[in-house]
Amino acid sequence: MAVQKFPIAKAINESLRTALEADPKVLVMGEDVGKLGGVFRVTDGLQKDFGEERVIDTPLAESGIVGTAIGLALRGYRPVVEIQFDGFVFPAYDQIVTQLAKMHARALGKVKVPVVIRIPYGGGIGAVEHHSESPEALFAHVAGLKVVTPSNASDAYWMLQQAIQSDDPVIYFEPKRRYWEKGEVNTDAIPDPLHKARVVREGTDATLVAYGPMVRTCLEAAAAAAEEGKSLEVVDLRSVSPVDFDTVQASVERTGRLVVVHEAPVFFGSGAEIAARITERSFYHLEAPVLRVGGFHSPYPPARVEEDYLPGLDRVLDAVDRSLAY
Amino acid sequence: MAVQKFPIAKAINESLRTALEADPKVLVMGEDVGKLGGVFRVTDGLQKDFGEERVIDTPLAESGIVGTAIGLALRGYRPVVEIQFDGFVFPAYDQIVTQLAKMHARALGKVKVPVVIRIPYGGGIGAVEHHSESPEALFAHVAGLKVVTPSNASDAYWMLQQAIQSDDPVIYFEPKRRYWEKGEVNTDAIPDPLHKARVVREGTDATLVAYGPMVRTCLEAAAAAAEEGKSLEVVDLRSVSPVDFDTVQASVERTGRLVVVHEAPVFFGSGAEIAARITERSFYHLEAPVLRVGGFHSPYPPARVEEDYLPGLDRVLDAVDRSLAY
Amino acid sequence: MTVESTAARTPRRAGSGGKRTSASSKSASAKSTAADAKSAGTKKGASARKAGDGQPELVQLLTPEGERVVSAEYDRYVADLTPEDLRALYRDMVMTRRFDAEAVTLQRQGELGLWPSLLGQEAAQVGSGRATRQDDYVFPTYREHGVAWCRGVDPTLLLGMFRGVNNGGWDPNGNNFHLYTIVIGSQTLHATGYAMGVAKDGADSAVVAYLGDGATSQGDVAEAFTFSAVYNAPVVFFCQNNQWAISEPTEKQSRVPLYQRAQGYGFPGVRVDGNDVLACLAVSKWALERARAGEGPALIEAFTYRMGAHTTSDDPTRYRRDEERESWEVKDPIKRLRAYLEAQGHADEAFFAELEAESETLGKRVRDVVRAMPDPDPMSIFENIYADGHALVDEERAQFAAYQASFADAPADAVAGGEVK
Amino acid sequence: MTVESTAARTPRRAGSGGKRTSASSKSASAKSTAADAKSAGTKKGASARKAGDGQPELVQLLTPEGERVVSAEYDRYVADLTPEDLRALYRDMVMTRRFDAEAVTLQRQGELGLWPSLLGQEAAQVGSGRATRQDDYVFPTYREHGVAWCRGVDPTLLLGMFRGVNNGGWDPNGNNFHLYTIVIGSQTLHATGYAMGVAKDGADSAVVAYLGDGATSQGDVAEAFTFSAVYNAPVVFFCQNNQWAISEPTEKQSRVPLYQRAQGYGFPGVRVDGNDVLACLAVSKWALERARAGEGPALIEAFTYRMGAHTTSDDPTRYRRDEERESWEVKDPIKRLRAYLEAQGHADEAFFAELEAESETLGKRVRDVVRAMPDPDPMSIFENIYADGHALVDEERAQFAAYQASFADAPADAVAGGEVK
Ligand SMILES: Cc1ncc(C[n+]2csc(CCOP(=O)(O)OP(=O)(O)O)c2C)c(N)n1
Ligand SMILES: Cc1ncc(C[n+]2csc(CCOP(=O)(O)OP(=O)(O)O)c2C)c(N)n1
Ligand SMILES: [Mg+2]
Ligand SMILES: [Mg+2]
Repeated sequence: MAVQKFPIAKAINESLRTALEADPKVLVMGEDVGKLGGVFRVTDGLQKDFGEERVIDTPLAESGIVGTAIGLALRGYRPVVEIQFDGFVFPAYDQIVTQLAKMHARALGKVKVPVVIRIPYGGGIGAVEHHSESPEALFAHVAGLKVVTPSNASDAYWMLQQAIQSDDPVIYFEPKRRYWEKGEVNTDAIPDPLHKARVVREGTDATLVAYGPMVRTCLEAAAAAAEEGKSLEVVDLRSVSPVDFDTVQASVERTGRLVVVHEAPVFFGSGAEIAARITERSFYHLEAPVLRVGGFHSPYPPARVEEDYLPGLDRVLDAVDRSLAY
Repeated sequence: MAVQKFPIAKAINESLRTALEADPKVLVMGEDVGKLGGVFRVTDGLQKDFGEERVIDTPLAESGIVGTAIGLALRGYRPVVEIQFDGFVFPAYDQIVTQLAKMHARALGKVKVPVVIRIPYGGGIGAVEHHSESPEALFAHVAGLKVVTPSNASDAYWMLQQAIQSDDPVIYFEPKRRYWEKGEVNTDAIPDPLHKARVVREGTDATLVAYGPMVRTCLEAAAAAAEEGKSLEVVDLRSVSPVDFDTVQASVERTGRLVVVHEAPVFFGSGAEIAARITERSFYHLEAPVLRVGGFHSPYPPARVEEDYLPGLDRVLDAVDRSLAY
Repeated sequence: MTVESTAARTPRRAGSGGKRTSASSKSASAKSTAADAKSAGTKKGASARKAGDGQPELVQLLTPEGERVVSAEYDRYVADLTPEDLRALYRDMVMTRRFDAEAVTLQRQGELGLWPSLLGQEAAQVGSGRATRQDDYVFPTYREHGVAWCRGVDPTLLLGMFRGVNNGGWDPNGNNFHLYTIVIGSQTLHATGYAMGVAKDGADSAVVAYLGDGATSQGDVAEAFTFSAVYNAPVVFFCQNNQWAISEPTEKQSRVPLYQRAQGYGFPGVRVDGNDVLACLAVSKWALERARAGEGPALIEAFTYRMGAHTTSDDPTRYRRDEERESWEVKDPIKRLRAYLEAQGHADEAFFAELEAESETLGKRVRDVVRAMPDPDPMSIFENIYADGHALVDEERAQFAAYQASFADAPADAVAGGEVK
Repeated sequence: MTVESTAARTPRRAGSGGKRTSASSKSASAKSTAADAKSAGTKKGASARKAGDGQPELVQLLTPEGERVVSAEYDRYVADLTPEDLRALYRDMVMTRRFDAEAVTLQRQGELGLWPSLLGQEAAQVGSGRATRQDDYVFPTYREHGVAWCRGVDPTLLLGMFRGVNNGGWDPNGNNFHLYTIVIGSQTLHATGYAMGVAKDGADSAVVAYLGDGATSQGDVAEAFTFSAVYNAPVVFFCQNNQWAISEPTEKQSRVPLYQRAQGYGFPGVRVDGNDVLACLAVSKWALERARAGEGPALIEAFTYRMGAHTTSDDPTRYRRDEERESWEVKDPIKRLRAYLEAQGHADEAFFAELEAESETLGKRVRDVVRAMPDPDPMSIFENIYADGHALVDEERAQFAAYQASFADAPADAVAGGEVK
């Protein structure tokens, strides 16, 4: 049965299952991914079906998880590593940045290190500290890594397939607050390329660029704007490294205006890179400066004020209004 | 004797000495900072004069160094930590990002964590891998940290004094390839504020913004451009978090053009943030998009090609020409 | 139990389908090496008991039935406890458990977002917490509600972060009790650094770093062991081995008992019955006195059990058997001390009844305080990020204030969208 | 030597000006604990020698004078060595030293940017390197030139990264010898992961992770110990304790001998005379055979000495005394084996003369190859960053090519500026 409706979490689970079935070299490893099926149940049932040698509960040590995954990849395995929450990837940061990202280049291409690192990310789930962060910029800046993030079930399924098939290390950010949103997954489809952005709503007055959890927010904003008579185009970026600037540029050159939206802090965030590059590419097309909507330069705040911190429909539309005012 | 001519490395040494003398709570700690005086001799003689209890050779463990420095700061000390080279800060990244940066906020202001982390950074010294990187963007994105970098001996001295006096964690990046460049240090002067940018050369046709090792490169570029009849203004940013956008904006609104230069990779680098924000602030003043000159999206290359990788006078002037061509 | 035979119990390669000899048929050569490690680092004495099931010895002063065991080594640390002291320990455990239960309820009622229960670990926490002096400093994980209680931290302050109104709601220096730390293991380095500072000051305070069994795998904890040993820092690592790190049993972290980790770093490790408040108190006092006396760090493994879920978000039925929990019921730390108090005639019905009432009062107070806890002002997002200020924060604060104000100015129907986000 | 007394040798608090009791006057209580750790994990046997100066026992098969020591435990691992094998080991060490010396010279001449000399560590590297089988896999630090030699890696390939023409110039899978790793300790996790993979494959290969004494402090190494123990991975941690981590002596990393670290993780640790190639070979074979047999990891501490500077950039006169180096001269690994070969009549003058000539030939070849090593094409900056390509890299490559081409087009005087940058 090729087309099914899955929540994003289940689509990822299915994708892992498909990969484990298709290639005996694929491994799933991380804290609590086995019997428990992960704290979000994303790996539910996998250890039961594929055994402890393929779906591995690891010691509580993120550097060790990524470091041993590198070694396993050098031996010919394709480990898919889970980091339990965004805020817990940092103990592994050294292994990711100085080893995983650079090993292929260091070996002049003679070795490949196809490790996928799955990270549930972003806020909006009322969690305690370290459980709601969006650290994608800290990986995108680093050459040797690819950074992607799906916004819907179909992409969740297919982009993970593609990430696992890629011979490069891929950081796969999962929009955890959208885990339970359902969407159709066609497991027979021919998916878009992994790093291609997608226009998910067409419009003429301004472009919204978002990825992961903010795509839905932007679609809602565009719907609200439509009621006010404004036509917003929404681009789902899908890949943060590389960024598909061509698709963004084409959209901006149609609409003349761009607002980039992400949960991560604005300062040194993805929006800065997109703004800088699109301004360079489309200088004469822009009617207004590229505006950015995102987190503040603060630690992720306590849950009871996260709705004020997170970009919502209003802050997006406020930026659209400011853009249109130029 | 208030005014002396020091190489940058010696200015830092003097600044540490002054701080150790002035405040018994100041500590210097790191790998090889004691008897050896550090691999660059920046801490030369300090252990001899202040003893092993104040100038501490630590075990070879960066997370441990920063983590214990946090504990010492909680006890009332003001540790000045040395990371031996830019590429070796990543094992400490978790402690810096999840603990050092956030502890003041986490405690609702009830504790202060005045740790300074000194990191010799940047390339151009013909070194092996991991010894030539510029990771400042990876710290600037993180709220709770301050990120500064001097370009000359006087700033090296004074900015370190200010960093040590600050009650906030400060990442102090030292332009290692400029360590031996001399400049006057007036230890009686009243220094500029730590986070203030400085116009180091006035000009009218375009603004160059740089910091750390690239300031000299930009001054050389400006001198070369002057011979071609182009008048470039050069701004030494000095602080990467916060960025003194006011000073940059004022300059750009005079010249109408901006080129940002840094050694770090352009993608998701400081230049992106500066370009995005200045474009937003000065949209109607810009005659050309903000252009960026920096490292490529590649690992820092082997020493024998680093001159091709590093922004040099030519690449800066190439960007200036492209800017002027708009 | 030797190092080797512990390892042999759980051959890891067996399941790999490989053609190797299994770990249980090791060569004589390996044996001769590992066998030397036999019970290395164990504290021995009359009080050392087998924990059953091939587990190594642990220090015990009170049996599960509440009988006092004589210990040549550790009795001295509890010798001066008066009946009043014993009742106070009992009270600490009861109050802590009551508080914890209230927090679990409050979470179920939606007043808290999450709660990590300490149920079952009261003795480990009260015993070690009461061993500390006022000038000592404690670095907890996120589960040390009982230690917080002993340090004098108002328990209602612990709830703020789990309600989502702050990320740490008390002044660490108020009671020398640091904020809860969520990133596993990182606080052990803070504790070590703090202890290095204590030593530099020439003070004779000590520091306690709490950690879990899972935490022992983190590189930070190993680095804390290294730094504390090299600088001979007055820090006690108090590891509550509650057998589980979320869904992972201790065998996923180590193939030998955790207390043995210490010896390879050059300081002693002791396993203590973590459900025996007297033993935990005694062993903690021993370690703290060593630290004060300049003898450096020690590792205590309090062998206990997480009776509840990892947190209120967790469902332990997915990964562990009920019988396991039941086997620990009989070792309950509170029952055990009560049996002793009653047998010794140290406490009467009136005491228990009064305590019951007192604990109910605490429960009510906690309930009332939590329910009245206001949400933070959104503008607080911009506070305390920096001690010395930061231009960007000022700019964003001002922008956000203006943005907020724009809603106040707007006509009512325009504001409606604000609720959607 | 007990754990405790080693620690007591170096009281850390003494210098702190505190009012504490120094570590050397510990309480009886602490003593009883730590004393149990006495020589835990040490391999004992006739071959175990005192290293002098209160150091613990180490495995030795050949004395500094070249006398063969009988070892009940380890003789079997070298029993089948023929005189030819012994000469081959000798040749390995001589060739390695010659190569190393040439590299130092080339650095002085400006042909290399840096060189980390292995002088003094030839026995540790050749002994362990020759213990490996072809299908084993080796994860070196940046100093394992002797191991590379044994693995069959062309030594000239090692020089590329130190000349600055690449960051690793050989195919790791060509000789199952991974690239040099500079970030201290990180390769121990790669080795562990690789070994986990070997076990999954059901293969009977083993993996060797090299590390230095300084590296033992890194969290990554501790995590490698944990993972290898928990998964019973066939990995041997071969730590060359050359007494120094740049300017820091081993006491800055640990207050007990490093090999003892292993037991707290549940696998054996052995200290071997790192200047005795036979002992290093034997102990490595023992550990590798264990690993192959499914008995999991082991830690070998090869007690040796870094006779040269840390690297050619380093000036050891700033932090250590000449006499220390001199005291190690007499323990030289090459002299020692030569004495044995001569005493046994296993090698004659012709052999030594021929080897001398052969090593000179190597020196010359290295010189010639290095001098002829071309600088990389600047466009290589954009190669091999990704296996599957990356749009931004393609864009930057194209831009840079156009930029480079712009100089070619420009008139000669405009190009001049290009040399300034
Ligand atoms: C660095 C890091 N990784 C993962 C987590 C998620 N996590 C929270 S608690 C926990 C288990 C901790 O187990 P243990 O140390 O035994 O303490 P316990 O919860 O049993 O008290 C995990 C994996 C975390 N908080 N920090
Ligand atoms: C993470 C990290 N920190 C610091 C350094 C700088 N550094 C290079 S070698 C070295 C000392 C290593 O000592 P040891 O492990 O004993 O190995 P040896 O050099 O003696 O062979 C240091 C501190 C590094 N390479 N990596
Ligand atoms: Mg636990
Ligand atoms: Mg060394």
